[in-house]
Amino acid sequence: MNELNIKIGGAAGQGLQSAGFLLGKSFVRAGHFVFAIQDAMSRIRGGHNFFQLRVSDQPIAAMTARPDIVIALDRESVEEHEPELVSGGILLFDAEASRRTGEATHRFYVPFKELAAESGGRAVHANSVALGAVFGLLDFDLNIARKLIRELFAGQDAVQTNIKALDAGYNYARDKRPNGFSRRIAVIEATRRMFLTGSEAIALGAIAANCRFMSAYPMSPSTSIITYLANQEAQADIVTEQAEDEIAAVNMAFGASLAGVRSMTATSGGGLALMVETLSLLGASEVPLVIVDCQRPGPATGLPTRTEQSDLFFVIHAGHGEFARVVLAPGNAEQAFYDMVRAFNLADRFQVPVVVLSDQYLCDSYFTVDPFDLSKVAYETSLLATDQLERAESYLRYQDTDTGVSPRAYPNQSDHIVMTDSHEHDESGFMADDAATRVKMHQKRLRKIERIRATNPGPESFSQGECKRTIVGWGSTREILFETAHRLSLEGDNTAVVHFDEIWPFPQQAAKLLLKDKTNTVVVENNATGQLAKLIAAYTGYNETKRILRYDGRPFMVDELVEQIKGNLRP
Amino acid sequence: MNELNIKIGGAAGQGLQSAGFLLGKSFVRAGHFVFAIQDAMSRIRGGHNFFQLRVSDQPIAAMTARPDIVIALDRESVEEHEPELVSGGILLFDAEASRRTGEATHRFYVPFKELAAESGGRAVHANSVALGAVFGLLDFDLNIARKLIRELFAGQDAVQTNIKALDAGYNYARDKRPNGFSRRIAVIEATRRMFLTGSEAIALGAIAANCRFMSAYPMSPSTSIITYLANQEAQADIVTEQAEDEIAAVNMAFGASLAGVRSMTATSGGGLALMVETLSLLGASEVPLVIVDCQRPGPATGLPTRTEQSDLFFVIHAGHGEFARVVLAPGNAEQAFYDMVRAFNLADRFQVPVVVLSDQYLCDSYFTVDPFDLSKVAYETSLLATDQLERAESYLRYQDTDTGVSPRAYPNQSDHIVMTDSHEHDESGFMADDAATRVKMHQKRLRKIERIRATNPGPESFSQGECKRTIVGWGSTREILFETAHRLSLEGDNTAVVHFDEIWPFPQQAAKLLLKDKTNTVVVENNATGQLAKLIAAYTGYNETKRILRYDGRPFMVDELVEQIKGNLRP
Amino acid sequence: MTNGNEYEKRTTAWCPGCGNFAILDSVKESLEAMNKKPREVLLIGGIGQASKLPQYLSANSLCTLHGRALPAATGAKIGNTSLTVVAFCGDGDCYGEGGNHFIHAIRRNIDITVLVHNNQVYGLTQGQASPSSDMGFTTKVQPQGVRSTPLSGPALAVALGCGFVARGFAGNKAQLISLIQEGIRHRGFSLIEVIQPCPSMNRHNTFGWYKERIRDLQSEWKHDSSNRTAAFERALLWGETIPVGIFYRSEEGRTFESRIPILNNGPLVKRPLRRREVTEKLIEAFI
Amino acid sequence: MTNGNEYEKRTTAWCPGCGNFAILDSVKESLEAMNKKPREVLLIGGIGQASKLPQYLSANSLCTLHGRALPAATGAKIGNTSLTVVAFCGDGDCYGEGGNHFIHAIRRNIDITVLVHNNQVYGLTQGQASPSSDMGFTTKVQPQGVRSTPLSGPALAVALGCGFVARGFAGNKAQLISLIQEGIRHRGFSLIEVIQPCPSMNRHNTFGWYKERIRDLQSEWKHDSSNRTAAFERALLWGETIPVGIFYRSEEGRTFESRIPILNNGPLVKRPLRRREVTEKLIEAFI
Ligand SMILES: Cc1ncc(C[n+]2csc(CCOP(=O)(O)OP(=O)(O)O)c2C)c(N)n1
Ligand SMILES: Cc1ncc(C[n+]2csc(CCOP(=O)(O)OP(=O)(O)O)c2C)c(N)n1
Ligand code: SF4
Ligand code: SF4
Ligand SMILES: [Mg+2]
Ligand SMILES: [Mg+2]
Repeated sequence: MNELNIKIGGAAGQGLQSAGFLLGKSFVRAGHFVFAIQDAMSRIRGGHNFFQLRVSDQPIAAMTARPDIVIALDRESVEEHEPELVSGGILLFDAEASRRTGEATHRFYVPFKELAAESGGRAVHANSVALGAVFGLLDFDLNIARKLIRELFAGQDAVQTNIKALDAGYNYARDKRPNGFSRRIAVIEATRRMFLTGSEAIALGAIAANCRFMSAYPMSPSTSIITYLANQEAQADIVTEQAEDEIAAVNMAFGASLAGVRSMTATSGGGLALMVETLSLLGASEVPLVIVDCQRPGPATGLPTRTEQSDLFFVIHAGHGEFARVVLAPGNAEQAFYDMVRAFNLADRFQVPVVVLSDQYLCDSYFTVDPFDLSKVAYETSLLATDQLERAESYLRYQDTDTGVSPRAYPNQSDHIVMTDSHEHDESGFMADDAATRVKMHQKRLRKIERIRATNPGPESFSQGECKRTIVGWGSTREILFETAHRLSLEGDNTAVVHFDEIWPFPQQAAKLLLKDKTNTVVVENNATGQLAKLIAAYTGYNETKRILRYDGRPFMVDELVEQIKGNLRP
Repeated sequence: MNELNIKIGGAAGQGLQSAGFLLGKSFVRAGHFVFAIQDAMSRIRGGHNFFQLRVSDQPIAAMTARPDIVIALDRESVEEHEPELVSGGILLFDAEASRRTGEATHRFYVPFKELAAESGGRAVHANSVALGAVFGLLDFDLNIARKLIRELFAGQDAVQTNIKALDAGYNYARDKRPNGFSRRIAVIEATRRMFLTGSEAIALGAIAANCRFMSAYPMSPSTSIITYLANQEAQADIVTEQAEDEIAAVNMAFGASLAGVRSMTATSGGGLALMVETLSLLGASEVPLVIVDCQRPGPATGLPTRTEQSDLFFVIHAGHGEFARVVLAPGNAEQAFYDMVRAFNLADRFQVPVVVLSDQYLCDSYFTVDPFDLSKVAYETSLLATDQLERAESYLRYQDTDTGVSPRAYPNQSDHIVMTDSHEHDESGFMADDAATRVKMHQKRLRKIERIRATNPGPESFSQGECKRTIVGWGSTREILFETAHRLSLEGDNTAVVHFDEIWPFPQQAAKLLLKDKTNTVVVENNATGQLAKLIAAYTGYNETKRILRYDGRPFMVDELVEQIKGNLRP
Repeated sequence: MTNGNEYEKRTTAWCPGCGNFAILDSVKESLEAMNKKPREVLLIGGIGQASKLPQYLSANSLCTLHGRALPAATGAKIGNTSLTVVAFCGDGDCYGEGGNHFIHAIRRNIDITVLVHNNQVYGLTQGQASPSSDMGFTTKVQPQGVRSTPLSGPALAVALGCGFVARGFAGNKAQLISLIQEGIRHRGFSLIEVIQPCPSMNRHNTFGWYKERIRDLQSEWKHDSSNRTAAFERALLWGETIPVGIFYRSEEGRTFESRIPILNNGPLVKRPLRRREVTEKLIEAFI
Repeated sequence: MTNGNEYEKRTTAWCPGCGNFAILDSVKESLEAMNKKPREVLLIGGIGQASKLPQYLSANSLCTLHGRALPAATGAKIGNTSLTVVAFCGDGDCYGEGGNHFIHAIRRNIDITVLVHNNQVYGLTQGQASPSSDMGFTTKVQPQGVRSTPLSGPALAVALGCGFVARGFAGNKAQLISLIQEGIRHRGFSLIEVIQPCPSMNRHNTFGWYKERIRDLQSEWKHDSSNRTAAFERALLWGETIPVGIFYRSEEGRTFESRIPILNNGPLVKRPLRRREVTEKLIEAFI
């Protein structure tokens, strides 16, 4: 495996994301796999942010801690990230960006701003110069990046300025290339892979699933989902609406779903907290809905731009009273896409709310994936066919059935009227207060839980050969776990992985079976209390002992996790 | 034990509650123990409601199913409740109230309306006639009721009309007393016991605990708490405010608490759902608060006037992110009172939210209890003494300490300013974003969990002799469990009880110890999924098998539960 | 349940003498007069006495959460623009718990009609103050009397630029029926506040109390309903006189739906299932 | 942390050129001019760029949840009436997420002062429309432009009977300082909307855009701030001209605090711990 880790540091407003994106996508177009994370403070200008890419000729979707190349767009980035460089790594910096203009071989001075100015750009074009310099340093085919810039800024003046700045950086780096640095990135082959974030995958999944309405209230890190969809209204024939608050957001989506339209909302934990009453309403009214919770560190406002997996227990139990729900926790962009389809199908088939748990790490990270396979996308519904409904003598919205699922119709689908209700009600949807109806209808609704569980494929499990250790996780850490296990196994330390995606209703039997004779089990979670570990203990009786928990708002790094598991690094 | 079960049935608006209250309190004044439940539909007039009292010469606080006396204020009550009568029981009814004016010996016709009219009252005074008739039938000293009416309606015209109607009913019953009925209620002794509802006990507890502010939004069955306190504003030196919604309610209480004043709110599950974001805020900001959740059957609007214990998992896990909280679930009016005091003390000592779980059954039921013992009421706080604070050189609102609890001060308490924050923050309360501060402060807050658990007295356990069976429950079912066990034990079927009041942080060790060698364990809950049973399984590994669950919105009846446990009655 | 071709009324859980009966009748008669079939109509309530209305008339109905009728109505209308959506809220439901939605639903100007049954009290929860309760009104929870200024829903609506702002009275069915029809006909958000005496829980603002004070905007003030300032001033009147009629009407504002190009192609719910090409195209953009 | 006797400003996380700096300065100068000690002052923000202000001035502070500054401020004031409570909200914070509290806090007329930093955009979340964004304003989430009518906070406040309704401009510190002082002095709820250019996220309503349009109520219209109707009409003006100054002022409304008899005995927080007698008396009533 040939790989390179590049970190671009700078202040908010310096265009880290577009630089990082360009860099990554150029390598992807050249046949490489790129995984990238974004690290930002909660501010619009200033502060210290970074964008970090890992480029490999093998499929990867997790990060390692230490960069081979640091591009420092400001002084703070030099101070923060120079010490992180691997030996043999290199720092690209502007004199202005640092007081230390030393002669150390790992330092490569590139006059970002000066070159930007020379090529007719402004300070913000410093990032294009820096990009060019990296490409130059790596002897990478610049035409790929040039083409990309032309596509991205099609028809805008920015094309020329950016390309000029890019070229300037490139030429400078080729000319002044430092001796010590010999790494190169070659063009492998022209491949057709997607380079996209988890949020984009989620949004695409919704479109593929025939979602036609999304309402949301802005909240990091979820806003990128409605942002994407709002920009595809015409193309994707979908309506998006920014609501006045999260309560309105979820209730609008509820209203549209009731009207027969697949609908969704997305938010973060704090916004989800405001949707809890409506979650319970979805349970009572049996209106399907998909809610995406993009987790960030809590409690309360917490660290608004950072990552955490701490809403698991919350979403499993949120809402007063008892009702069925599904919780999915995709492990990467690909799973995010297919899970959204599955979420809409499950919501629709079982007439329940489905919560998809993402987090800042999954939402904001860039993945390299094969184009999504639309032949795998099915459309499963409990909506009655209109002709069937028209032929029916009568219609009961909440008909008691073996499965607990009643035939669904929407208003004005036929002459049959449709009653939807938040009270306890009879089969037709009239409020009811007597004990017998209550028991019947409550049982009907709760019966769905076991039916849903039966469709749960169970946790994913991977092992090769005899394994002395199993690492277990859920949601966005999937790729970290897999690569960690892979690395350990390569070192002869065979490690199995168990990963939970469809986590609720908890796949009790499958989990028990998988874990029952595992001895050395390590649960890895991005939270402080070990929620999955507790869930496993609660539902399988399996009380594994080791937990590696990270709750500083930052994602796990594969190399660090390997060391932690080997016991060499304190978590 | 000499006891009598009386059921008053009628429509909303017929004054069932005041009749039942008068009846009950009269017996309490005469030295009896009275427990009463209220069963109402969600409407203001009409429908079918009942008020049921159990009167005993021994302490009781649970209900039995079948009445000895039914007072039917309308026809529906005859139809509903006549069949429930025990053999030897009696039905008091007005001819108008029933088509069946048969001659059966258990039927006692009393012309409620006619007598009311004769005594100068209106239709609503029929209930006073009915009351009088019951007293007459039971040969009870009418002066007690007369005195009570004078106290209750002091200075109003209602006094005379009611007393006249009462007398008329009394005389009628004494004159026409049916032969078959021989039950009497005598005056035992003049005792000083309280006759009050769970809600009143909760409100009184808040006052005893020095609560000075309550904001709430009306929601059954919680409204009675603010209703009581609003009427004591001047006497109890407390401010109450009806908020525009539950979010405002909890945030006002939060603001007042931050200002240094003990504060609370109360709601039901649906309202609590709207407070969830603020629950998390309380976790982050470490502002103490007491929130009472008066449960009712969900999901959503559910059965708004009925009872359920289905918010346990919800309140334990509500809120995004991870933080400490306490959940108390009092088992009767007395525990409700002392638990409120404990709730305020725990909230204040640990600077955490405390949720007190009540339900419609506990809130609306009347209990007979000895006057609360105020010598048991302590005041425990983490607020710094003002003089100490004034002498301090500096003040850090979120100072990192061994216990996780920081010294608390309120704005304008001294020259030291006080910063409160919902973001991750440093010890002084400044927003912070770096990993080290995050980890330090998060650990500080989470450290409180074990400290709180250490103060948890654990579940209450009762057994006598060798027990082959243990019944387990939480919250409002306490008295039902105890009396059920007592009855079984009397039958030679020795039964132990384990009851959870302080249920979160879960008293893991204590529960394990208590349950470890129990064999035949039955968990009894007013919900459909067995939440306590699951909690026990999760935290003790103890997977008891039997569950008796009731989720038709009605409370357990002791006699029925006994039969269910013996296996004679299907749950 | 019922066949969606004629309206049936159902047994209610309201108190005898409640103003809601007249409102229910007026709604039924209005819909019938407009030849709206029950299948085309979606009646939405929050939670409260007023909000039970949808259950009492055989049309498509939703009883949702307290305060949340308007966002649900908005979503439903977006989902299926072929529906005539009418919401029924209490004063607590709409101005209290749902106050924020009230503001923003008006801003959106989506084509729905909202009846706010204003009984100046929380009926279903047995008589607490509502946002429109008179200052000083005493209840069990406000034993010293209400200490906040009552709000005027119509005045707020005028301030927010609502294109149809009216007030009716449960004691005047003829006018109410005409207001409801005009409201439904108005393209965009229509607010009709209905004065609804609650004999059980509000003994202060009784039928007689209202009757004495109610004045018709037209006959009393020769009100020009195109004059926003006049509408504002009269919407604030309360006490000695209580104006009823149309405060403000303007057909100028474009509806929310009309601003969403894709909604011109008919109801969203009728869109064929054709996602593959769309998704493929979007996927392409990521390559 | 800091000793509560003088105000220190702290390093902010705002962008260069942000209108918030002038507001921060104005608040500091106003409080100093009024001789309010930091210990007596409680600054409350929701969440947003505006709402970070309390962290940047050394007084008692609370940064609470998005949209919830007003109920927290209300509770804090009830808890301790000796505090001067000033809230800082964004337009999204106060008119969007917190819209319902805005309405009802005004109805209560509790003695707090609220500054709404109106930049017509969601700043902190990187530029979505706010409830006061101009119709048609394009953002990443509104690429076709805003499709709802913007609301006027001051017009709503006038409709709700707020006793002090003003608008300032971050580009006119002198006036802003005077408005803040008047707002704090006003007994009851005071609303001061502050036009606050956001150069980073709102490129449409720039400093220059505002500057051109802003007109002083006094000098331009000879506005009589005791005239509620005139206040309403001018509070609705937006576009060609944007009025600043005091729209409406009335000292007639009694404050919420003054209606609560027990608050006459000083701050609740200072009440001695003397519950035993009280509780005993209440217990007696149940016997
Ligand atoms: C979230 C929530 N809070 C509170 C309630 C309790 N509740 C039911 S109806 C109602 C208010 C009723 O008043 P209004 O809206 O004026 O309707 P009315 O009964 O007077 O017609 C309240 C507070 C609820 N159902 N849900
Ligand atoms: C419940 C909740 N929803 C959403 C957010 C995300 N959020 C933070 S600030 C903000 C809006 C910022 O706009 P505004 O209130 O106008 O303040 P500004 O930043 O423009 O000063 C939002 C939506 C949040 N923190 N909490
Ligand atoms: S309580 Fe009032 S509003 Fe409710 S049904 Fe009775 S009279 Fe009508
Ligand atoms: S984004 Fe706008 S409001 Fe926020 S700090 Fe920057 S300029 Fe100011
Ligand atoms: Mg009402
Ligand atoms: Mg803003």
